[in-house]
Amino acid sequence: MTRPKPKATTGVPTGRNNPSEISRDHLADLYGRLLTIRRAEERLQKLFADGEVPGFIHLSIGQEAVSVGVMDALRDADTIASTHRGHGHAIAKGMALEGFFAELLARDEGVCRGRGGSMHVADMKIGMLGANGIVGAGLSIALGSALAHKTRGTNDIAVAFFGDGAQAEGLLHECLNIAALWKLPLLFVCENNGWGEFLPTTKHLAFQLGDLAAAYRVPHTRVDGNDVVAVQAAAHRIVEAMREGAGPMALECVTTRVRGHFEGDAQKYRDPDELAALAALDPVRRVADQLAALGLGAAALEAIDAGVAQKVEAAVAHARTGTDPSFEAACADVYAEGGRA
Amino acid sequence: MTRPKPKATTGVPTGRNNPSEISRDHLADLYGRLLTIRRAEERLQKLFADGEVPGFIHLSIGQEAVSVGVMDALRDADTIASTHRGHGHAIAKGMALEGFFAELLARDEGVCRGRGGSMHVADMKIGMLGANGIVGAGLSIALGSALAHKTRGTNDIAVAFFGDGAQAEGLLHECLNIAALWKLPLLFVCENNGWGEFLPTTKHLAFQLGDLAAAYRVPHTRVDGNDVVAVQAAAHRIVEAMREGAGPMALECVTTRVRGHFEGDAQKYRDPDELAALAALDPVRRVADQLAALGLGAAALEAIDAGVAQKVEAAVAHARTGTDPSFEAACADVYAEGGRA
Amino acid sequence: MAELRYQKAIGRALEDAMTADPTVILFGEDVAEAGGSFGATKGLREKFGAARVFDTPISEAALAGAAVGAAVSGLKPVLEIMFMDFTTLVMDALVNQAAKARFMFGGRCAVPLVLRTPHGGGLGAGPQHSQCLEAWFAHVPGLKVVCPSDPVSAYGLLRAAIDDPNPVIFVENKSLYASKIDAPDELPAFEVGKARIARPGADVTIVTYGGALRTALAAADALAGEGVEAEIVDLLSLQPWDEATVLASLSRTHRLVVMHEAVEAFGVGAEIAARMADIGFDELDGPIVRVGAPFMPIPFSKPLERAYMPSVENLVAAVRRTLA
Amino acid sequence: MAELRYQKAIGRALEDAMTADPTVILFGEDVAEAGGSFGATKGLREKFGAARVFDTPISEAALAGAAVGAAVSGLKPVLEIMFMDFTTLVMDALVNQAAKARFMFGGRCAVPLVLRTPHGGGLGAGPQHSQCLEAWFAHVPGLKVVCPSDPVSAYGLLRAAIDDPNPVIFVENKSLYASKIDAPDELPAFEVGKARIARPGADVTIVTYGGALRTALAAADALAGEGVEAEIVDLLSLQPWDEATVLASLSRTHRLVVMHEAVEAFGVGAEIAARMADIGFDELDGPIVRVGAPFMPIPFSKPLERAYMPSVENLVAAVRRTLA
Ligand SMILES: Cc1ncc(C[n+]2csc(CCOP(=O)(O)OP(=O)(O)O)c2C)c(N)n1
Ligand SMILES: Cc1ncc(C[n+]2csc(CCOP(=O)(O)OP(=O)(O)O)c2C)c(N)n1
Ligand SMILES: [Mg+2]
Ligand SMILES: [Mg+2]
Repeated sequence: MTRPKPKATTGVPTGRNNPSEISRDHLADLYGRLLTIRRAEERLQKLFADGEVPGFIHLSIGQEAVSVGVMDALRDADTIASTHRGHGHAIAKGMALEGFFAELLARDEGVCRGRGGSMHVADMKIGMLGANGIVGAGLSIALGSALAHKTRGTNDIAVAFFGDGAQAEGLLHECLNIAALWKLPLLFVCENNGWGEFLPTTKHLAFQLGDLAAAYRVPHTRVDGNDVVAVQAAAHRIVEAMREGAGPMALECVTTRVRGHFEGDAQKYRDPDELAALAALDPVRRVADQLAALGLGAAALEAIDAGVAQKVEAAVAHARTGTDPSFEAACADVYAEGGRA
Repeated sequence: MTRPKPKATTGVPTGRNNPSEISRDHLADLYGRLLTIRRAEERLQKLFADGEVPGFIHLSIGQEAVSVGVMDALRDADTIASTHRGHGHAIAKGMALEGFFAELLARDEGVCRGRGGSMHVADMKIGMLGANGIVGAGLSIALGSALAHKTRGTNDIAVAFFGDGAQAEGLLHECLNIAALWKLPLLFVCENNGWGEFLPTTKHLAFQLGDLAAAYRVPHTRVDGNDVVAVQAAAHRIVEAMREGAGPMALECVTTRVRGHFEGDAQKYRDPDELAALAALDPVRRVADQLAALGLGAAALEAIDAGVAQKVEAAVAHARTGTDPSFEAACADVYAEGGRA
Repeated sequence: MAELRYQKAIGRALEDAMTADPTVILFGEDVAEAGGSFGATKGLREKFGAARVFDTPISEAALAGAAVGAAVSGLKPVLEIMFMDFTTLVMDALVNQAAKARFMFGGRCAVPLVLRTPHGGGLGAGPQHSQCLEAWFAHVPGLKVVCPSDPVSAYGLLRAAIDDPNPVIFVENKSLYASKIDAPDELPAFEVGKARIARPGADVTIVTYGGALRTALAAADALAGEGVEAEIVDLLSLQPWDEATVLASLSRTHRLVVMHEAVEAFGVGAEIAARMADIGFDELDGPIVRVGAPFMPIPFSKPLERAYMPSVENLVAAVRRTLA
Repeated sequence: MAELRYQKAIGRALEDAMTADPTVILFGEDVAEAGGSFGATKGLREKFGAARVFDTPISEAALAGAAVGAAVSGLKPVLEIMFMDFTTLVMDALVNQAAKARFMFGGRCAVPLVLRTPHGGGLGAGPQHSQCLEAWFAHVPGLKVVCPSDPVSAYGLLRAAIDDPNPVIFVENKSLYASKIDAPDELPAFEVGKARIARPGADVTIVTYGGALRTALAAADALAGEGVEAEIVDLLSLQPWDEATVLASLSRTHRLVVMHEAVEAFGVGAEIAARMADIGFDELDGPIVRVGAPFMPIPFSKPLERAYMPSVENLVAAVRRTLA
């Protein structure tokens, strides 16, 4: 009987967050995309507080670099399955802000015609297979999508996003095993923000993803998920290998949940010091600083921000003038028609 | 990105099958118990062929050393949750042959009054929480039983038996994680017979249990499951540690499925050489040979066998004279009565 | 007399049950430190300690199976599943294990577990956080299902459920959590399987349960304005359900409407209606009309959700139809 | 004309569908190399190759989720779940994902998947390998449920299910696998949602489906001997079900009995009965009587199982009761 030695926790790889790895234009582009998610969610925060968004919403503020970094390596035909915290994934995959805000405001012009809301934003045309209200469910949906890519003989890949808390669900194991067994083009992206609702994930989990993935020989990479350069670099390397048939891979992004589990969660259960430290880890600010260091002036940065803010405001305005969805149309959409799909 | 190196498959530890580790009396006792399961199942085989056993049955012939070896380390208050292939577990845990055969013959005198049959033999009084028709389900039942042991402050342990094929179920992951997280007295016993129904488990699994268990820091031991001395030695060591609070452990027993998935399965899909080699691996014959080498004469061995055969025949005779269960009594047992359990 | 909130009634029932019986344990996602998604379990961790009240990983299937294993090993587990929509993940443990263990093991064990779970719409929580799936469980021999309609019945039925030696699904309608009632200090006992007449009336019987009771009471008020006196039967228990009370009411009124928040088709109301169309046939002077949600997922948008939810108007129209 | 076995009809439907549409794939536990637990998929692996017909690990939840993911990514997956009792493990994928995706994503996708699964008792397979759980799925908006009653309907409905752009639960009654029928070489098309009159008769309507149809036909023969002519409606589809055909028959006979193998309480029959007690009320000249399994798990012992299974005698008694 051998008691396995606890492996040293893989530290967050450093040296990847070297902005010189990518061009300044690329970085500026990433910045714009990070900022789009950030400003969109900040706007949502306000709309929610003002009672314009029904239901409840889980913001990804502080986690934007995961969405932007991973999606930087994807193309439209690649598919992603997302989580309850899926705004960033949707926008980064290419969801238009108009349809996004219209959905959050429950308008007929929304991507889901106001029937899904925050937890179900989806757009099959851009390979966004849906945010999901069921923790872990996206794993198996992405598994099936990867199976479809492989069966159809494309070199598209599927990506399953999941939180660190979701790792306690049995589906993770089933999907890792099947993906490894069948060598499916499935990328497991864990957004490890340290929390599952109101409990640190140290109280959810007795394992590290890296150790688990190793059991199935699924290559695992752990990066600083608040460093978009590191995330995109890892994503590009991984996705390239996967397009060449490397089989499933795992990318763990260590990141920060800034706004609590859902809007309205004051996070009283968290250490105030930990909360205070979040600002220094901000993935958006970090890129702004990098761009400044690369010589992009304050005016240029502000112009990017202003452009984003304007697009966000336009989308909100558009959503607000939208119409209420029709109940009859909703009823008619429970089933697809026709004997041939 | 580091691609983990495939670990060499842990070979079956040898050197454990040294019968001198245990007394001759102990070995003879184990032999009697092995033989009891073997003869009982051989008898069942015939009863089944003769149409006396309804439904379908999964025999554990070739796997008896796992049941006998593990149960050698348990006491009545310890609990086990079993599988569809649970006859050996039940008998080894102490189920009387009378109630066992009466159940298989669907008699009111059966341990489940003829309502459960082969896949549901159970007896709470001896801590046998049930064979189970749902692959993997026993894992979580044992988890709960371990939780009960811990909550009640005993040092009893719970054992989950599961097949190698069952390892693809998500419950394995959930239970390993929770047991490790909560340090529950739960022993995971994998009966690795190389097959899940009609497919070798190499086509089911992309991992080895040892590697998986390591991820949760659950100590894992792999033994020759056809060597009862090795199994009982490992079980005693493990159970002793667990009674002292060591938390969950895993014991993988490499074994052989001799009679096919269920009775009637001709195993045409298996390599004839592999099938032919099974006899040499027989866990019962092996102990007989060891006892002979230790000086137990043929007559003594035969006496053990005769004693077992007689008990089996008596149990069958008893079962045959049993009565059909009452439908009214069955109806009345869907719910327990009383506001206080 | 003191004001009692539904959510507090749940907490008090748990507290009293745990005080009375040291084998009762409580677990689920965020029930301990956070006190539950709807605040019902606040303070219990502090009172009973981490060995009896604890948070869990997000592993619903294993937790439900563990509840079964704990129940056959001497404990009385109370498991919370955060939304009834997530019971999709625990069906095996409930249906193949908990419900059948006693029967299939020859009547030689009991499975005293309670699964608490909230159902119902109205919060804009969307299609995967609002479903009413109680009809599934009512179809499973071996399970019991209860659904209280106010704080007093919530307390009484939760005590009864925990005392029950069988697996009980305890369904909490989300819209009720904040509801209050004036309640005696000594709360009355309730029995699983017994309905009550929530409002007497001679002209039509309305059978309902859970959050829909309030809709039914409002409809009865509206109908009274038209001179129609509706008798309302609050089922409280769905499996077993109180056939005798429903039949007795029908025998007085000769008209029957069944109403619930769950989808109408293949819902709990179908069983009530079907049964009365058999044993109550001779009493019926008009069609049995059901009111439930339409056959569609629960939409996110507030106007859509409002249109989706069975309403006072729907119920009044149904009553008028059977009286016509 | 040639003899067609139910089990072969399933295989032929799969073969023809896969030939007609290269996006159809087939997977499940032991469906490929072994050809399926009941032999229905024999030869398909050889014909269509390992990329379209493949065996899987024992991971039902992931497989069902994967079917959803594959369906929204351009394939038409046909998944086999070995026994309907194991659908307890795939409820989330079916109910929260497959059933809702089209609706909750704004009608902008379809989920063309088929889940084939056998139900029913009579084999001594015991409480966890015999259940009829179709009522659960019929309660879920977004799912369709069909249950053929013979080889010809099995073929036609499986083709229709695979062609359907929605998730369809295709239920195979185990007792039918070995049944045969003389069938035309060109098998007729069937439509999801349409019932058929399996036997015309003027005195009472018996609504049934799946394996119970044979029991109903036998009961009709017995009743004919007493001078009672029963009309039998074979539902074929349970969701949607053919309300118009049932109502039309009831309007001719004025008596209704609903029969199925599933547990009576909260079963499919409850919906049929409840609906007819509403829209068919004026046509009814007697109580609506249901015949289904008693409220208990399915026992292992043959005599117990026989007593459990709804029988010709039960049905004849039910008909007599509504005619009394
Ligand atoms: C199956 C299921 N169980 C529980 C929940 C409730 N729930 C929503 S989010 C969440 C925590 C998820 O944690 P994690 O996966 O780390 O994601 P994060 O919220 O941190 O992004 C829980 C328990 C759910 N939606 N689905
Ligand atoms: C949840 C579930 N899925 C599938 C089955 C059908 N089934 C019964 S045994 C078995 C194979 C199990 O293999 P393994 O765990 O290795 O046990 P062994 O038969 O080898 O003892 C399968 C697939 C089942 N009973 N339950
Ligand atoms: Mg998290
Ligand atoms: Mg095996």
